Amino acid sequence: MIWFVAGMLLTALSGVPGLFADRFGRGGERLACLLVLAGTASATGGVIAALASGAPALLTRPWSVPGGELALRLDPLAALFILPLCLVVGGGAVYGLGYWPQRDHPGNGRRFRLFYGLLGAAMMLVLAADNSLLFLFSWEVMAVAAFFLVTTEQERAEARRAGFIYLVTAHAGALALFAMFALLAQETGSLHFPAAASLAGGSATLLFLLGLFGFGFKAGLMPLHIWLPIAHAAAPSHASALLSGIVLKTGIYGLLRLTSFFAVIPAWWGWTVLLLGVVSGVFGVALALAQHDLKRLLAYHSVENIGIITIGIGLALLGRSFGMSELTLLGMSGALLHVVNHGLFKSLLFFSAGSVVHATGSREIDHYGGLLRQQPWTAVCFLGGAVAICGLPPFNGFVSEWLIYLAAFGASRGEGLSLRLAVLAAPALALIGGLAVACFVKVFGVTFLGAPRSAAAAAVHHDAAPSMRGPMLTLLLACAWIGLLPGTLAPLLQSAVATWVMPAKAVSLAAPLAPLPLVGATGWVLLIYLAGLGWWLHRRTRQAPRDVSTWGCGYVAPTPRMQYTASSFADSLVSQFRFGLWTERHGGKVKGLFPATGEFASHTPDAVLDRALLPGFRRLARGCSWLRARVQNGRVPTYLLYVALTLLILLIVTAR
Amino acid sequence: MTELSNLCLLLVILVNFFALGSSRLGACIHAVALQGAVLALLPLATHGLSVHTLLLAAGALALKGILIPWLLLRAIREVRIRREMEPLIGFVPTLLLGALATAGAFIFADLLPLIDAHQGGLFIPTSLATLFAGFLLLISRRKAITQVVGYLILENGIFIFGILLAEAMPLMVEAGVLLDLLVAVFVMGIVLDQINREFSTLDTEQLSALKE
Amino acid sequence: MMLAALILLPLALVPVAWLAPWYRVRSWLLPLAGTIHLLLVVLALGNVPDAAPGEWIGLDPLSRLVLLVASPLYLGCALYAVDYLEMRRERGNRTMVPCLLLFLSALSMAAMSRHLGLMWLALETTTLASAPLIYFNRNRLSIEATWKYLLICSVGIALAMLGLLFFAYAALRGGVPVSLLLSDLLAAGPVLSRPWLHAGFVLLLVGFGTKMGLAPLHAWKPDAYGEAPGLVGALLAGGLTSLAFLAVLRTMQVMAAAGAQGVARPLLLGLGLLSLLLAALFMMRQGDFKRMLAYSSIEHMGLLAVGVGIGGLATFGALLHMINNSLAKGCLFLSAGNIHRAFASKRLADVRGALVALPFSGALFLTAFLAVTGTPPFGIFLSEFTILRGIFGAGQLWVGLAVLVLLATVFIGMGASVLAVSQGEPTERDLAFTDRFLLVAPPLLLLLAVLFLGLYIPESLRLLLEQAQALVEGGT
Amino acid sequence: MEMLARTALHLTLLLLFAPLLQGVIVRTKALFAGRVGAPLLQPYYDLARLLRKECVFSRTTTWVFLAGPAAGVAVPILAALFMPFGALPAPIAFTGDLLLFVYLFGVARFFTVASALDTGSSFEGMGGAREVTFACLAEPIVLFCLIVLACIADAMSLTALLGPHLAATWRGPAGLSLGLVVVCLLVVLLVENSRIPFDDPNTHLELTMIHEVMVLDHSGPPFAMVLYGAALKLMVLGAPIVRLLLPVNTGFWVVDALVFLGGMLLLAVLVGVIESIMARLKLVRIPQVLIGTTMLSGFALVLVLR
Repeated sequence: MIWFVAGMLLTALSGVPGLFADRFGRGGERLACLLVLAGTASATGGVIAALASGAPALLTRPWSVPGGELALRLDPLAALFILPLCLVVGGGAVYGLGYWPQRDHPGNGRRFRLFYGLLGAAMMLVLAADNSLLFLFSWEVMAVAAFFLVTTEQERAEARRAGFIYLVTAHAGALALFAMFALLAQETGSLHFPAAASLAGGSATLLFLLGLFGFGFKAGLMPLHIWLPIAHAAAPSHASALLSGIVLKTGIYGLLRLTSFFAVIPAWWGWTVLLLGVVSGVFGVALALAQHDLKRLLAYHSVENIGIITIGIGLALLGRSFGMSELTLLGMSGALLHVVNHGLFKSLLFFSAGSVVHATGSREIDHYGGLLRQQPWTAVCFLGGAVAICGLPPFNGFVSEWLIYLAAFGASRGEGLSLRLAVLAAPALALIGGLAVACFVKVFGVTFLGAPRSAAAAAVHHDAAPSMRGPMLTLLLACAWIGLLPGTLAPLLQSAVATWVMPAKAVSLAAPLAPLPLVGATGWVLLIYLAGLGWWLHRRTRQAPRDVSTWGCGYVAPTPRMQYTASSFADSLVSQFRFGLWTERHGGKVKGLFPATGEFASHTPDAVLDRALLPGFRRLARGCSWLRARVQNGRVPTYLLYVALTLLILLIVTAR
Repeated sequence: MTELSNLCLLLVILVNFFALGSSRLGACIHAVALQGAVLALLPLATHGLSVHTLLLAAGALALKGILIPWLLLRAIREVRIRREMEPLIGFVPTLLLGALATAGAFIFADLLPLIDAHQGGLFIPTSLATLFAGFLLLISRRKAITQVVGYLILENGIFIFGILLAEAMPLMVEAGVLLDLLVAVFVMGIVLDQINREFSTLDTEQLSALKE
Repeated sequence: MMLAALILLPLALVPVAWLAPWYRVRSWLLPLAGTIHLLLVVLALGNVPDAAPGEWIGLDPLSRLVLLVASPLYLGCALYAVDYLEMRRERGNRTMVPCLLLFLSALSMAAMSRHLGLMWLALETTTLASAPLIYFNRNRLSIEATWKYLLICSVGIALAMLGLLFFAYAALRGGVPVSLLLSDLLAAGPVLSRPWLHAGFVLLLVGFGTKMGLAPLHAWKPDAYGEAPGLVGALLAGGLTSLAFLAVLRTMQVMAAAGAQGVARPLLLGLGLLSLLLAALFMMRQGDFKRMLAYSSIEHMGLLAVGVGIGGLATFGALLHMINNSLAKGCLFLSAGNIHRAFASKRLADVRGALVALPFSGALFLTAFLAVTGTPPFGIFLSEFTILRGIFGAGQLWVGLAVLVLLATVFIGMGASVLAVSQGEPTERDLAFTDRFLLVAPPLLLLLAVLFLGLYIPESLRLLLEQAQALVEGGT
Repeated sequence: MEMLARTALHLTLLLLFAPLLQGVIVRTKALFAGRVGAPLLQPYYDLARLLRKECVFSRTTTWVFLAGPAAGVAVPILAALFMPFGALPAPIAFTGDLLLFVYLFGVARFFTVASALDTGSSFEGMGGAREVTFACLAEPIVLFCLIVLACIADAMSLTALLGPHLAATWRGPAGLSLGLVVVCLLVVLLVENSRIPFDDPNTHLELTMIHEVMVLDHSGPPFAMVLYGAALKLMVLGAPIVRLLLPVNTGFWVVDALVFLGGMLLLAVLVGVIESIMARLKLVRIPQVLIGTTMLSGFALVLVLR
């Protein structure tokens, strides 16, 4: 535990020495990176030690503020969130050396690193806090630090807008949590977290709804995901990796903690979470498919994956309400494993996307093309991440989705239609998976394959710097490890689920996870097949001529701009989701016998934010200023009239 | 002595109505001066002669009856405004509202239990009525100076109530109250002067640039 | 003795300031007075025992709290004033300094007086003393603001006087010797005549509420805060409002002694919620960041009223909130003043990129905004959360949820303006103005104080707060 | 040991007989068209010829271009290990292998489309777009069918799903939904293997192609692998349909194998018949047909859950 706390402090303070370093020197950033690495390493050590000891590690010190108490707790549930956190934070710090060097960003580099360390430490504290006040405290610090990361390039209006919307949503969510924890304190009589499955009845419903709102905002569940795409797009790539890989998960973590408190779980909770998950999953991936901004697209995929995770949680909750411990185990371990996996492969994807953006200076997918020749490492890493996020074997994404599928199938064994209908989550997952494959084939193909579509892409001449390559490869290996040796994680998953449900229920958890090694083995076989066939093909076609141009079906002078673009590739699918996306199309009409040069552009704004919320707020603000102009009309007599009326009304009220 | 004091109080109420109804600033200020003088009588009429009451009466007369009205008259002489043009609420409606307010004051006063010594006295209703009259003046007039007059009348209403407690209250507090009133009006006078310099009018309509 | 010094010393400096011929000396009188005042306060907090019944001037936990807030705030503003006045030599400081000194003396008296009449006197004096301060800039707008402030506050304070008289009459009707001494009123509590007591409370609430700036009695606030110089705004929003809140608490004490809290609390709660609502709505798309600060002040006054209106833990939170709010507001107004100077405008349309233009003031402004909206690690987070716990603990579920929704709305409105001011590429500005030490250090210190209160609340302070809460709740 | 033998049997059946089905289909169509048609073994000749040929690569292509054909062959071979061939149980069977089965084909699709995009040709991009579109719509159908079977068998491994209990189920109340499942699976089979009415394997206008257009630039051995992979896929995906229609267990593995092969040939004939008597659907209509089929499979599920 001491190691963990030490690591937390190291990470928190990592950016401070840099503040006094030279504006253009490399000393500050190197030191900061070193501190972060040391901090994350020591925190990891602390967590592993706590896991090895078997019992959750506790730390309690008095804190002289009303209701305050420095209570930390490291149990397997928290550990599952902290371990990827440490990996990604450390990796991001190294990545930053190459991606965001101080000499290129003298203006904001130091501030960035300051809040980067702060964010990492705050998240560790969130995940380890065992007291409501401490949790809220670190929760808000995390939100603010993330805000400063999003607005790193505050001279760009886009970043400012993203930062504002993020800050507002984060604060709104936090206020809901204020209420939730205040009610919780009223239930339990103290601000210390109650033990698992110890709460019964009371204002459980309200607690759950408030928690769902507050944590859902952070996690980016579908109607509440509004801050996510713009923030991820605006932040520097390793910050986006942290945001999407880890910060979102704190919301999931909160939801899990909260639900673990209750002894009885009403069935409708599970159903609500399940439905929210399906909506986020399907519409998240559909919106992603419609994007042509690389980082925005990845952000929408975070919504999709959060949806998948929530589907697992929903199934697990249903399992608890109907007392099917197998369902609980499969759903929850699938969700938890997907939390870890998404943390890994989404960070991997953002890192490699960052290397592409760094090289081309653009986030428009349609400006890329043929980058695989210039950036082989980036391409391989992105491919690995893509295969993983599509949930395809042999990478880790498949394992977690497989567990969730099993849970969905298991629901069909339950008695009563109200539970068996949950099996419909499986087709939804299949649809999500299919769409994800489509989306990432599109991204990978349009970005790395074919011919360069723009001068910028053609001019790319360098692959990711070694300091960027290292973290990417590390994450790729981690993804492969979970995908090929999933059995190694089974014990951790079981104990985490055991801490979530009442430990008494944690019997016979081993059986459902038994086939995991076979899944891994299949992955190995697939790899061997592919390698063998590929090698044979390669040898067989080594001396084949490679200087012919692509068969243009008889057209002699095809140009790179004739290639399928991201938008055109996705169009046939997007048009199937017309009802939910409202894609805007401009131009594209061809008139007359000899049409002049026309142009066509399509853009898909966020359905919730840009279509509903912002216009609504504008109207509200207009109404407010109208009212204000009436009330504050600048005339003293009117103001005195208010005084007189108040006096009269209060007198009448009291005289009654 | 109640008759005498009640007489004075009735006079005060009449002055209220006059102030509400009159459009001529000068007359208004004279009326307030008269009211102040009448108020100066009240302590003596209520509590009989004593050092305390004498001092109080003297102070009231000096300030409410002479000094402040004189200040105001000087002010309007400088500004050369004579009458309150088109008030926010017309004179007749103001009078009606004043009548309503007075009636309300009497009704409200009945809700408040008095000690036997004060039974049958008009103090409470009069003070409340004067208070409301001051408020009405403040709310319904445009000219800054009229509002000062309104503020004075409001203060008079409070003073009337204060007289009830004259012997109970230590002199120092009352002195402070009167002093504060003086300073307040004095500061207001300065501000009025400044306003006049800036805008060359005392019409508060001009004073509504600060709005949303 | 020491207490008398707190009042008399600044008073004695007034003529000196008036007569002293040297500009800088006059300016430096303020920090001098502030420092001595702070020292005396610290000594007094330690040594002077609570006031005995019958004393006109004395300390009790409430007044200790208010002094503890007001004195450091005043010192900060005084230090700030030195460089500020140096910058505004053309305006002169012959009125500013004496008025500020008078303000300090009246402030101490209002905080320490145990006689409601005396307290009333002191409050009125603060009003009068601050009127010239608002008029510092000597232009049409400032004169208008001064006029509104003066008239509305005077009317309010007059009503408060009537309320006091009603209290006295309540005692008379109760058959006890009339006196406005707090100790006597508290002793006579049970026999006070109810109708008079209630009416008096309403009058006092309206009167002091006007000074506190509770909606809908707030109308003077945006104008005054908007037109006054930054440091005056800080003193008004940090010091004067705390005094008015103290006055309200005194009346609550009397009501509690009379066992009439049931009447008083709903009124406070109503006014508080109304203030929150109004502030939340009016901060939307507020094009002038100093007026926005005024609305923020209204919002926090509303929170205080809600806290006292709920009672119990919420009162404790409200008292803590009073401290945090004053300090944070001080920082906010001072840094806002710097930005206003630098860009020579307080319209959002003209002010952008303060973070780049004035690295320190801009950062302070942004941070103080986060602090004032209840973001940890700053103290307001603790006090707001405590108030909320109090509300939910009292079973007022819907009040709590309403407060939260309103706080979120406030955050949106305020955040939009503050971020617009501080971020982005700076617009054209007066390059001569830069962050000077004395213009940045005071707000920074105030902010650090808020930060400290957010991380650690000393045992002694906690005790003080609990005693004060007990007083308000009707303990002895 | 016994598992190894079963694996060997499976792979021999698969690798040897898969191309034959193509031949049967072509011959059936020829007969319907009143022609003699190519010999049944023509696909084998084609493969042999292509394997001997040299090949050329467009200059835009990279190693990804070869990954497509490799995955196209590797995946069906691997997936076959989970799929029982008629009464012959699958060599590998464990809870949840059916999902592995489905997702393996996802891998194949990913790389096929990627290799199509690798050429940078607009036509192949178009083909890839269509391929993924229809696959997305087909996957829920597969899942619905699998759920239905899983509910009936109360198990989650393909071998158990297609176990000997099917014969009884046909007569039981769940027979109707079983029938629906067969129909849906047939539709999926046609879509996945890009047959008429969804796609025309031997059309000659690129704009109308789906699968064929994706492999325009493949030649020589890679193209041979593409064709062979398609054949393997047809057999692997056809196996469950055959099993559902002929749920007989004789207990002698030779007989079972023959029954299965016979079933596969009949299925090939059936496909040929469909291709001969039906016209190709308009592209825009295909999604509607697939969504309709999804409804159908959902209906089957409801019938079972009821």
